[in-house]
Amino acid sequence: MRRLLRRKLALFGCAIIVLVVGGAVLAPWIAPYPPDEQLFEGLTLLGEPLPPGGDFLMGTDLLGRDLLSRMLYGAQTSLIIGVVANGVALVIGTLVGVLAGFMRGWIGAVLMRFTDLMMAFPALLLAICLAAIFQPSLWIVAMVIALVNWVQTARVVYTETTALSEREFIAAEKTLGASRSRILFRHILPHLVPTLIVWGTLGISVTVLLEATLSYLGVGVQPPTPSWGNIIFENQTYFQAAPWLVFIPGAAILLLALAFNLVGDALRDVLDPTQRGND
Amino acid sequence: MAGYLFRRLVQSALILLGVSFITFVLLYVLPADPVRQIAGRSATAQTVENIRTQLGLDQPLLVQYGRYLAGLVQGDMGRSYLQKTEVSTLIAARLPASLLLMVGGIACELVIGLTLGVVAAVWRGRPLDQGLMVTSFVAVSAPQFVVGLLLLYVFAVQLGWFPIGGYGTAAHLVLPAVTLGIMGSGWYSRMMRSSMIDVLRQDYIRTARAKGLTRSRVLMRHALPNAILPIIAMIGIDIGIFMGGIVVVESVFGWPGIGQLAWQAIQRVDIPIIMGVTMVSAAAIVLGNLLADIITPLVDPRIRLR
Amino acid sequence: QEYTPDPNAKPGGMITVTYKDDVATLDPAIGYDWQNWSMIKSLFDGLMDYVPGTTELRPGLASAYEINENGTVFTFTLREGVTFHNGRVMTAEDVKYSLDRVTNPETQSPGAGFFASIAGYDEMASGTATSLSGVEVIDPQTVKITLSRPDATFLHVMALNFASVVPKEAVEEYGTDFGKHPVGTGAFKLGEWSIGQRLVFEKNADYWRDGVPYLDGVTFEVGQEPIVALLRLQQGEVDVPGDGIPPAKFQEVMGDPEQAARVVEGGQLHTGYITLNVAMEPLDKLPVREAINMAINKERITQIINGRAVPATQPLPPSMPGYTEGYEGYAFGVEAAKAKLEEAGLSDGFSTELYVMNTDPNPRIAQAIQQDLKAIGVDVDIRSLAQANVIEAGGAGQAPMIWSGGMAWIADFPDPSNFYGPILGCAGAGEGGWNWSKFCDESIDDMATKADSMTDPSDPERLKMWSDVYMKVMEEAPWVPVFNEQRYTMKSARMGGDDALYVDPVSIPVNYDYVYVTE
Amino acid sequence: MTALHSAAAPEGAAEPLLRVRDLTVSVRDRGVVRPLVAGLSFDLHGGETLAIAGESGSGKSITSLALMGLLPNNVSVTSGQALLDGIDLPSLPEARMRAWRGARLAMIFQEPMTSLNPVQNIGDQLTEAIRAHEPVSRRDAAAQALVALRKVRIPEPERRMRQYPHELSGGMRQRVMIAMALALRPALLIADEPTTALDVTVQREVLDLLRELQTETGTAIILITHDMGVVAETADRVVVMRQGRMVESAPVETLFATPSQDYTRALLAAVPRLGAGAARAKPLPPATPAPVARLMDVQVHFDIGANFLGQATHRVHAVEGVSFDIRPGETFGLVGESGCGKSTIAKALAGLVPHEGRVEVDGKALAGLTVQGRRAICRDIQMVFQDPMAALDPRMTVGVAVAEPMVIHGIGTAEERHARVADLFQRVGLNPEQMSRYPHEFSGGQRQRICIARALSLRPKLIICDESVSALDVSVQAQVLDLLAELQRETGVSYLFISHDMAVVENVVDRLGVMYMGQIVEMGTRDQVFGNPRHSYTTRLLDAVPIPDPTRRMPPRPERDLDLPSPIRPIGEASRRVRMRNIGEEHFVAEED
Ligand SMILES: Nc1ncnc2c1ncn2[C@@H]1O[C@H](COP(=O)(O)OP(=O)(O)OP(=O)(O)O)[C@@H](O)[C@H]1O
Ligand SMILES: Nc1ncnc2c1ncn2[C@@H]1O[C@H](COP(=O)(O)OP(=O)(O)OP(=O)(O)O)[C@@H](O)[C@H]1O
Ligand SMILES: [Mg+2]
Ligand SMILES: [Mg+2]
Repeated sequence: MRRLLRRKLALFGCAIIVLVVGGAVLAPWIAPYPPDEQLFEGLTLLGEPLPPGGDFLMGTDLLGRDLLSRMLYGAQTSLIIGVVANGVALVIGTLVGVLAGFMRGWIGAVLMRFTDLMMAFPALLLAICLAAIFQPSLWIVAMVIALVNWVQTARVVYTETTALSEREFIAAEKTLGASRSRILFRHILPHLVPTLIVWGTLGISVTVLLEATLSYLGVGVQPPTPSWGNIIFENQTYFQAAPWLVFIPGAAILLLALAFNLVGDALRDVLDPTQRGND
Repeated sequence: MAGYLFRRLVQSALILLGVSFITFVLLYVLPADPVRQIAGRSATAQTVENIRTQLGLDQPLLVQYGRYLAGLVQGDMGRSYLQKTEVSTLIAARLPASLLLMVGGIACELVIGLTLGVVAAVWRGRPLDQGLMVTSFVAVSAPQFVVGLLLLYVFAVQLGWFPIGGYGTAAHLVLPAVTLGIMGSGWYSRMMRSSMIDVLRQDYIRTARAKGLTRSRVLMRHALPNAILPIIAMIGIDIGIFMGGIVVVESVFGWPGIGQLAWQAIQRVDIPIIMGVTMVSAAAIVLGNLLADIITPLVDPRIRLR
Repeated sequence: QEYTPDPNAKPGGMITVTYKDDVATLDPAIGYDWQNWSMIKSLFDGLMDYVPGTTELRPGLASAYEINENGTVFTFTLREGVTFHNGRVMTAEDVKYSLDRVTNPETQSPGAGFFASIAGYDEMASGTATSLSGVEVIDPQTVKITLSRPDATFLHVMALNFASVVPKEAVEEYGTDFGKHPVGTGAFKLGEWSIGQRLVFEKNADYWRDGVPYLDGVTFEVGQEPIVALLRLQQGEVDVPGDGIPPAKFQEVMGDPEQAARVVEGGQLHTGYITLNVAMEPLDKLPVREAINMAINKERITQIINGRAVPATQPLPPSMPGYTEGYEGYAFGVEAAKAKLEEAGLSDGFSTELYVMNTDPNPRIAQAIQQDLKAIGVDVDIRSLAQANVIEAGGAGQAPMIWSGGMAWIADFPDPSNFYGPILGCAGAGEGGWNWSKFCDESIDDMATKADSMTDPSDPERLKMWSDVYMKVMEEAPWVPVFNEQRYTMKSARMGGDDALYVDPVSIPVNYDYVYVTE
Repeated sequence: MTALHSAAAPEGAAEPLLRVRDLTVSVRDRGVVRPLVAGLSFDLHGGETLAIAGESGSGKSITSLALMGLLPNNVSVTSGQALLDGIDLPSLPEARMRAWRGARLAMIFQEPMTSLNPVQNIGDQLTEAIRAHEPVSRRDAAAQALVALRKVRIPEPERRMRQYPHELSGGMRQRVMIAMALALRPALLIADEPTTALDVTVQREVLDLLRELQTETGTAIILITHDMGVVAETADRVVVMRQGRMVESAPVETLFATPSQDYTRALLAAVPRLGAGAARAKPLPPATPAPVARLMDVQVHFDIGANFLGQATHRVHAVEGVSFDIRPGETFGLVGESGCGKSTIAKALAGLVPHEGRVEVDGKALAGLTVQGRRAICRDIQMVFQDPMAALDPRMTVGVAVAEPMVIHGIGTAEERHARVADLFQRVGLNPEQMSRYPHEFSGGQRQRICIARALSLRPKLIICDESVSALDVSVQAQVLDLLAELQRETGVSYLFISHDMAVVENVVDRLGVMYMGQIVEMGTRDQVFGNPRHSYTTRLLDAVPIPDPTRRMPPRPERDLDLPSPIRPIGEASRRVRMRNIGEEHFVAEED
């Protein structure tokens, strides 16, 4: 019963992801307007944006652009940030955490001290500096985000790896003569999957919003390229005058993160043979 | 214990050294000239050069860094380029407010996050649990600026329960602390939930129930202290995450902390202030981690410091 | 010419003013932010001053002044019995000390350059002298200032905050912290300052102008988001939101007659413009610059900022003396613009970059500009950066185009020359200068120098010359003047005083010395 | 003895304290209701001990949890009654049940290591239990708790009150559990495998204690165990369960003397008995000059503690100068109490911990080998761990797990490996069709077979069995032991057999060493050590073994010092070495003072 429900939720999650990815990919064909065209009829004579309805299903923004079109194009950016940048951060964090936790010795110590250093380093400042030094483009921003966001994952993975490598089946594996890399990839990594799913899915909102913060600081994706995060940030002071400009992209980020979480949960169940829907 | 502390302090100092060096280098290569900002728009090339020499900004990077470090160990963080005031004075004036906000924020995220997490764990699998987990995503995904303004609008302007921004009394602290804590509470509720589910499966919980304790006592006295253990280490990490949020929250609520100082300094490349704030926040993070590591064994008698 | 005090004014009461940014310093030699500018004005006085709410000069600490024939020697007679906040009587020595201090490189004053016309300035700047040779103390009540060249704006310079008179002993006592412990002769003195929270100004009971200030004091609360400040104003906790009405709330306020009635609108000496780097391909071609001038839809841009500005035709704002009435500027026309591009051999357009400071509404304006230029085939990449980075790029001449908003030129003093030197003249065109279009035309520079060498700043002939200067500039089109921002100051119901005081061109947001409360 | 029993169990005279009738407990799993315990009935009188015996998974724990009202969420009592003093426990509302729990009926759980709250001190956990039921002040409760601790004869009870569970040994923890359960003098005490996790010597003490407390307080006890020795030593009546149903219920003597059911008979037959080993004797393999493995003065140390510079301050002398050989085709046993260093020797041999001294495998020294060399040695030595669940990667199908060693060493093609795995499955008595299942889908015994199959896949010369059968049911244990013996006959593999169960060891080993505090104190052939134990420690171990014969109960022994001497010393301080003496025919005994 609950399993069925879970499956339904996962399906729902999949549907949302497909919808978002589809929207992003098909944006040039399905968007009613070009995303950065400032339509004359998109603003009132006083310069106010239009609420959802009529010609503009999601309303218009402060420059009279169609929000729906911007959301569709913004999905491209946000997917890259939320999935790719966040994914890379997750990979780096996992790699560092696993290596430090498993290698012990000086490699582990050096990696962990480095992680501590990165943790003490104000991430935003680092992002600002990196982005100001390189010219901010979508990929640079994604890289910067990945570079500052791996630290927490590394910490958590480290703790978990240390605990895992104490487990008996790892010792058993060693007595079989398994090489370290084999133990790492075949036996430790799969066990980190649940943790990584939690961190990965929560990380989606965090990175998407971080990209927006960077845009706000002038080091993010440059206008007029839309991203869900910078749509929020651009308009956040207008949350009373034009709430749709904040709440629509906010809901989109939330849904995306939630969708990945639902799919991730299902994936965890599938990947974990011991899990029998009992949590 | 003393030995452990000593080693950790040395380690912390090394980390701070690393942070200071990296920050210094990053600011050095940053494409913005602080002298321009100081000299103003009507300055001549001569004036600009004068100021550059006066501030020693014409020296090689390592010399500048060495000089900064020498000052730093004597507690001298330099003078702000634009305000001409001692950075240490500026930070000292604002740090208490930020620390207070941070403590408030941590308290809020713990109270909100842990409560939600425990409730979700106890009712796990039920609609309430699923609802709470969606809530945790909302909390993580909500932009702080909007949350802050929303809270301010509802609770201060409309209901008048709290003052509209400002600093001073406990009432002033509530809304900013909640705003700051909401994002973290999303994380904590999820972590607490899984930790709690784990603990509730443990044998000693069964023992506690077999003793005939009430459900609430089993939860509060036996499950909670154990479930919290893995969370403590996270609080140290939190301080780092908060440093970002503080800028936004402080400006929404007019909170006189270092976030706004840092923000203005970054906008105008006031390098001594940026350095100072970075060092102070790095120290706070390092200390937070240290504290977490020291607190853990106090809560968990099994862990001995090594 | 003197100001007639408001007959309804009542003394007493405190007001609260809010600002987002912290007050960096109250040292008159250093402070150059727009929020400390008016604060310093109320704490300090210079030899010259303005009639409240206007751009008319009037004597300040000087009771009278004389100018010699060729306008190079100014003799100021000081007022009797003016005391500093510390009780000491101000003398001519203090005037000299203050001018020496502001021009001394050690002080690192951003305003030092304004004094370049005083004899001996160059020696000061290069560090070979410790005192301006052009400033002489004749007797305790008289100062003689000799200029190395005639300077029509000199009296305005003497009204700048940088020329404020400071007491030597206080400066020496506090050293570089003087900015946190200001001591002047102004209408208010600093009471309390808790960094990052609030400053309290107290009425200077011994103020040398009779009857003012009316207020017992002013509380400045800093670190407050403009939106929140407005909410507090609506709750009656704040009297004047220093940062004005936030764009997000503008329609709401103006749509409510009760609130709109408390909004004072006025012009200010501001122009928002796009610099076109004449040293960079293909902006070095005049037709290209003209095309860009024609392509910008200024009406639309003013609409985007809720109509809080008027479209500009030339560098000078309309309320500035020397403004060329009747000049239409480059008319908006896509076809005409395209034709110009074709003339330059760029009928396929080109791509370029537009630098902009990253605070609202500037990136939005940049996007509007981007769209306008796209219509004539010019592809613009927006580089939205922190203020310091934009200034750096502009100074280094790396930026093809810069939207000036946020860092823009609000005149230091109401004189047409103020819009030329550093931002359009050859002096600012060098490496690191503020002339971001790197525009340098010697012949125009000569005209400007000639105009400034006239003694009387308001001489119609001089104003005509300046008008010609800017017309010449417009012919060369190094800028696209986009709009002149209007000022909208909102006040609480209890605030009294002439509307002009709330849009005082030199004292933003209000002239603290002359406003009063009605309850 | 018998007198006491009949007095305690008057046939139908008084009302029984607990009357269980047709108790059925079912689990609701994905909408299907499946009984876990069906139609269970028994009576229990005050002061009596009822043992519930049966293989793992037969529903023993579920029964006890049902009585306590502590069933998991998806499990519930679906029919039948359990009347305590005439009141039906399963139908009591939770609030009243809670008031009874701990006061009227108490429970001791199997795992002393995890059954106490690790972050609360002993005193608090005890007083809390008291105060939950009696309106006494904190101080009075503490006084009562102290009395309870004294009663279970914990040394230094005042100090223990302030200590945390991890600071106590397993035996002490179990005593605390008992103290907690008995503090409020419950009418009924349920002890679910109270000694399974303990050493024989400690088990003996705990059992003695329970028996003593029972005579003192008159509490009725339900003792759940799968150890027939324990049953024989403590119970008045026995209920044998299998697959959720009661197989037989009888007074203990009757059951052991004349079991009426086949299952009971099989169960009793599978119980390893001391002295039975001699019957299975096989010729000792000769002492060849080429042993499979040879340990010479092996030492293993763990450094702990830290000073200012992070240097260790203390050293655990886990293994201190151990020497022995393992000959081809022989089973060498290592016995000793928990913590004496048995596993550490196994680990040193398997290369999991660094050692000092010399370990040779097939004539090659372990230390200083290259990576390739190490891996080659891995093919010769395999290990079978105590807990098969923990030793198998839960995310890997068992087929893959068994093939894993061959993959690691690059043996055969995928098909060949598959064929070999299938073959191995058959060898260890598993169906090759089960290869694609995951470990959790097997029973404990089956899992251990999988581990053995994995160990065999490389055709090693030596298999280390570290407590490999301790966690298994007796019947399963017997099967696994038979399997091991069979494999040895077929392939000539040698075993290093580590166990704390003297009876098992006696049944399987050819030679053995008795370990104490990291050193071997007695070593010889099975007949030498068991038939003629010369070291006092060996005798103590042998005496502690419960005898599965209710007619041969041992009287409670006098107290002995509970605190084992510690193998932890400050760095630099040498530990005292024992000197071994050959008392003939390779029978070595440590000198005692
Ligand atoms: N929560 C549960 N859900 C479903 N089945 C369960 C649950 N708890 C126990 N079982 C099943 O009930 C049966 C009886 O379990 P129980 O724990 O009573 O066995 P046991 O006799 O105590 O075994 P052991 O000697 O291993 O402790 C087992 O088959 C077990 O798998
Ligand atoms: N990694 C380690 N660090 C510190 N001490 C250890 C470590 N491993 C084992 N010890 C200690 O070494 C001693 C011997 O441990 P070992 O595991 O060999 O005992 P054992 O005889 O196998 O006991 P058991 O019957 O409980 O398995 C114990 O005191 C143990 O606490
Ligand atoms: Mg059980
Ligand atoms: Mg062991």
